[in-house]
Amino acid sequence: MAALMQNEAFQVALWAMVKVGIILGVMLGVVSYLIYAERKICGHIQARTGPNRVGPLGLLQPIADVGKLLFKEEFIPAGANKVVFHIAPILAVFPAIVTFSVIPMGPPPMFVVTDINVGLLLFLAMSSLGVYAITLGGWSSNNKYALLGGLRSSAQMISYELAMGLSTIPVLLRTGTLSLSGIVDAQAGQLKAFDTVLPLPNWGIFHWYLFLPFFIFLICSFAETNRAPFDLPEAEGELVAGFHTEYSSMKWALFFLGEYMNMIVICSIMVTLFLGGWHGPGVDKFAPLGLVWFLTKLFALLFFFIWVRWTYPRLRYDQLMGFGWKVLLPASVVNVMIAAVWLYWRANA
Amino acid sequence: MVPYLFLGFAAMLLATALMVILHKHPVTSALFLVLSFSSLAGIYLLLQAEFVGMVQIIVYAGAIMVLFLFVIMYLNLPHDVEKGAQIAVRRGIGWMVGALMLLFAGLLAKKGWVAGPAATAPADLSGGNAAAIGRVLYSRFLFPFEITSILLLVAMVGAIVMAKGRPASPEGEGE
Amino acid sequence: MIPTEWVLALSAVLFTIGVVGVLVRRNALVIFMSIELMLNAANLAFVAFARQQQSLDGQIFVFFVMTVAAAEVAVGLAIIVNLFRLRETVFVDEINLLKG
Amino acid sequence: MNLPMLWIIPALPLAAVALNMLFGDRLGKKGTAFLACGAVGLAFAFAVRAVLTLAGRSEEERQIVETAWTWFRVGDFSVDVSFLLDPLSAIMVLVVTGVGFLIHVYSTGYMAEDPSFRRFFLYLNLFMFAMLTLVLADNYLLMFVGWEGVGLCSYLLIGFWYEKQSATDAGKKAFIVNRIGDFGFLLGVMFLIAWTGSVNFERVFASAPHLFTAGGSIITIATLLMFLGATGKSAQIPLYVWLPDAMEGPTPVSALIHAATMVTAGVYMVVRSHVLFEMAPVTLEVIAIVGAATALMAATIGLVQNDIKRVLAYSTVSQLGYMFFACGVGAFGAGIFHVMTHAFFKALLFLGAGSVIYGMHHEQDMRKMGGLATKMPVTHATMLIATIAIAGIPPFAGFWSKDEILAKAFATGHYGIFAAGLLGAVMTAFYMFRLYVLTFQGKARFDESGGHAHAHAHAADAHGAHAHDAHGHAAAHDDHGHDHGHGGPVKESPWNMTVPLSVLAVLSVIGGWVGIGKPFIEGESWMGRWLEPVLGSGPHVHHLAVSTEFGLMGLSVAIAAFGIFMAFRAYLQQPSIATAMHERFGGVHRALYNKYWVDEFYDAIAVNPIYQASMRLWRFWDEKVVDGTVNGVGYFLEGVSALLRLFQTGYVGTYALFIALGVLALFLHFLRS
Repeated sequence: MAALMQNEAFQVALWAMVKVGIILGVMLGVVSYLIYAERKICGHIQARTGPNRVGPLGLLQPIADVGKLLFKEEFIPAGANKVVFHIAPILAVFPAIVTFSVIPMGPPPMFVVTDINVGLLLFLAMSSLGVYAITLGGWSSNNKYALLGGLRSSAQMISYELAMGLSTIPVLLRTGTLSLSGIVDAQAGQLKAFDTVLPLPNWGIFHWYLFLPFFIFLICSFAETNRAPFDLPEAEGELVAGFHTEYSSMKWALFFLGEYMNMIVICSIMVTLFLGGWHGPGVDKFAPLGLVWFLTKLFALLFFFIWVRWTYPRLRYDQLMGFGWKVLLPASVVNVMIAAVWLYWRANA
Repeated sequence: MVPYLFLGFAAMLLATALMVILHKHPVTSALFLVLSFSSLAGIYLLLQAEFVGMVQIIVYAGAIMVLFLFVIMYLNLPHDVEKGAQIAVRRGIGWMVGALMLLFAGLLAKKGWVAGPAATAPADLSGGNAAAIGRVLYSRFLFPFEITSILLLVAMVGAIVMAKGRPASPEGEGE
Repeated sequence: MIPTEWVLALSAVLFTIGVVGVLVRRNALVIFMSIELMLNAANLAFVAFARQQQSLDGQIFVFFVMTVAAAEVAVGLAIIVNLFRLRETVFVDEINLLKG
Repeated sequence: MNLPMLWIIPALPLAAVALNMLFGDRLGKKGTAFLACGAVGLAFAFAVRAVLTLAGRSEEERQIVETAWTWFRVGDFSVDVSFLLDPLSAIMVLVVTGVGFLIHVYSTGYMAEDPSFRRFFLYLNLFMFAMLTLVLADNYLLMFVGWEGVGLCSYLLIGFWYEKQSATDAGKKAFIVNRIGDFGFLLGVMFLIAWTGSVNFERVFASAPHLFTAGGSIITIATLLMFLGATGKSAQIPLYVWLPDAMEGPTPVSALIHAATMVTAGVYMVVRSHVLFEMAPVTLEVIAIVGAATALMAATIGLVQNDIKRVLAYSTVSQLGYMFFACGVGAFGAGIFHVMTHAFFKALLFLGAGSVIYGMHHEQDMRKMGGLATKMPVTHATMLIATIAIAGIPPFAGFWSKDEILAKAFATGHYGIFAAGLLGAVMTAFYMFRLYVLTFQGKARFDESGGHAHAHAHAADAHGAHAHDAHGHAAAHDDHGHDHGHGGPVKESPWNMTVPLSVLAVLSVIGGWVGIGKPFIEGESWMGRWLEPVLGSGPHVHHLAVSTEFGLMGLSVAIAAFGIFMAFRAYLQQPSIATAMHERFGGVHRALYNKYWVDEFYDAIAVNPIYQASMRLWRFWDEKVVDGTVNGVGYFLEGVSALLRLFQTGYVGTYALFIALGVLALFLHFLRS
């Protein structure tokens, strides 16, 4: 046993396990309070107070919700494909959790679970797997609203994945690495323009050719997480509740969990790619400050997500597809070219 | 540790691949295929081909198999009914051919038909697997790469043309 | 370090599974999937050799094979959909218009 | 180095062809005309620039070779697409582009009302491209490309009014007759390839003296074959029959292709290959005799023809005969000189004739003309100049070149040929002035009020002649709602026709002065000096005494004057003479009028037998043997496929199984080895 403890590989694995456990636990808490935050913010946006009955300021509301969901009746519709019906909610959560393993949440090695050199690709791969949960969930329910919702959502996700992937390419062009840690490292320090140090951090978003990609990425994130104004798969007015119409109890909760986890993941990626990751004042002196900075940026973005959801109306389906294919995709392609030419010129100037 | 991981992935790969061809429902087959592609991606990672492994998931699991699922759902296919003497004969022949193939492959392997000596001069791997692949792809394989893009364009046009179907003819054929 | 022979054996078995799938199944979609299995078996061999030869050419080939596979699937599925519209079946033994 | 860009000269007309094909329907007539003329005009400008570059060099360096690309390469044998500009091709390229440009301009007027205006200029530009390729080629194969190209365009343009049976027949005749010559030319080139291993002029000429014995059989056969090609293209006995019929084409075509440029390609080829021909005295002898015979025979036929264009056609054949016997007696420079002057005045004659035909509303029979001198003053004046030029009166162009040919023939001791040339000259003067008198002098033999009899006894040079036949005169009149309506009064042609006429008239006067030589100035003529780098110092002839030179000149002027006098006498002052002559020599007249029945003779000995034999071959060989074999193969394959069809189940699974079995078989093979 002692020998095992001495084994370096085992230690790495063990530490990774510990980190994964912490992340999982924290994540569940974060998600439940994210839901609370959403309801609270929504309430204030709509000039209400939001949940305020359970506990002080309604802070215990999430726990009550979880309890309710756990004790609800599991309902499986007749004619449903049972296996797939069970697998789908799991698939909704799994990719988000996997992606978290490569996100650097603070200075290494403490705050990084693992740093593989194709981290960004892993994120893209996992987000492309997100389609399965919705498609399969919609299909296996044997319900036409669910099926339509599922198909809509997968078409939407596939479409916006392209623009999202393309909008990351200028970042890669600048940093020259697929590793997320590498990308964060490339954003350290102050911004320089033609050898002049500017009073701005060297974040991706402050490079002019990464500004448009950031917005494209942001818009695509809304679509990828099926949030307003792109929440067509769950458009209540048209499709009842979309792909999870037939889901109830914990399976429904898993879908819900998956949605919010995806939101957290995608915001983390955005922070990593464009907002300097965990970099911020004082990190070099006190490493855990990196985690604070990271979470600050993350929560700011999450707030923005919620804010947008309760502000904008939903798009029509053809508008959604048209916007994705005819505006975002060409814009990101053009931006890739401009960035490539610019960087090539800078490199050779 | 790596060999055990490899064996695990290999076992999963073969099991899921077998399920693909054995299971009677196309959707299940497709899902098993996704799984087997994912385990294949794991094997690629173990073989120091990280880029290929990730692309394997993005392309196969993220795009190709979604397309398969779409089509299966669109056609609303039920369980395959595989009964009757003819199909039994088919199945017999098929498995026999498969067994023979494996047997022959094993015999060839016994004759020393296996991987030759390892290369002495390793490729330039600086900057990681993806960067190295990029260097080769955009220099030595630039022309095939461009041709591939044309192939994709052609396939896209072909798929769209076929999916649109023929305009309804006066006799009411087609749609 | 995994011996190349192991990977090749795995590739051979995977390929054989693909062959058997093509031969025993009559659902065009499953046949298609089996073909994908075979392509992936070839890819696996490519990657194995690439590692053994310390050369990236094998991985480049995998890249091209994937491209071809994607194109093939797009067109092939369109064909199957059209076929289904026309004949109401995806079973290849019910499609024999080209019988000599 | 300032390259003259030779390739652009033929490329310009080709580009015009392409543009015309692609966008011609949007250009309209004006645009098409501008495009076509502009391309040729630009080509002329480039040609002038190139020739000036050439002239700016010292004599030894007067040769520009420009290789565009390697056409093909087979083992050691390679052919380049490359262009050669030396003094010889310089003259040709200037004549072709210059005269070609004038004729293009002229055509915009002449063809103005033709519905196929665009097609006409398309063919015309294509012809220019082919002709320029021919003269600028630096090897025989590329030359052959141009050679075939001009043949094709000639065919297309002769049959331009394809609604007319006679035009299509004439086109086919020209094409087929030319094929015989082309075959000879190709064989000759193959001989050269076989013995010298190259088609490049420079290399062939450089190696020829080492490879062939002078006067040997191989070089004789090769040159004779090449001369056969020349007889086809340049309308010499025995292949001249196509040229008179080619007059079915539009008149500008006759001027450009069948007078000024294409028909001289044969002469150009012979002169270009003079190194080879000089090594084959027998061939030269043959050329001289054929040329003289052609000159004489065509002249006699020309005496009695009534169609204005046919007279000119026979005159062309006859003049080409002069060029060839010049080559035959070794006076290659004189031949090229005559090519040039002939291009000027014969183009002018044709264009003038076209102007007359245009003014006369597509009447070509000279018996129905007359007295046009006052009605068409410009046409009359320019035609008169050309007629004098061809008759050989100094100082007009034709005199100098014809006289040089005759003098060279005399100087080299070919007295018989010289005599034939003189005889031809007197006849030339006679029939040309007969044409002139019948057309322009005397009383008008048509209804001057404008009700010109529209009885086309022979198919006239008229676009849409069939339309006239079909709808009658009134309908046709409506079809052509323009100021030169059929039946309007005879009047002068528009400016775009008369200006080229005038330019050519000037050239017909002064064009010959570059060749003024021995008796007037010291040393060689300017022309001779210019051509010297290509042709060498000419045949070794003992120079004639000045007195002899002047004597010869006087003789030729005298007989020309005699011919002119006779023409005026017989056709203007006392028409009875002509009638009396017809009656007196009825048999001869009939023979001449019917062109010695050569066409009928060819029909009898070649065309009909081939036709009959082909019919038999079709019935027996094609239907029985070839078809039988083909069908037999078909039946056999059908039987085999009936067997193979058993494998073609139509089930994709079966095919997959076969593939798998094939893989297994491969495995077995590898296992055994």
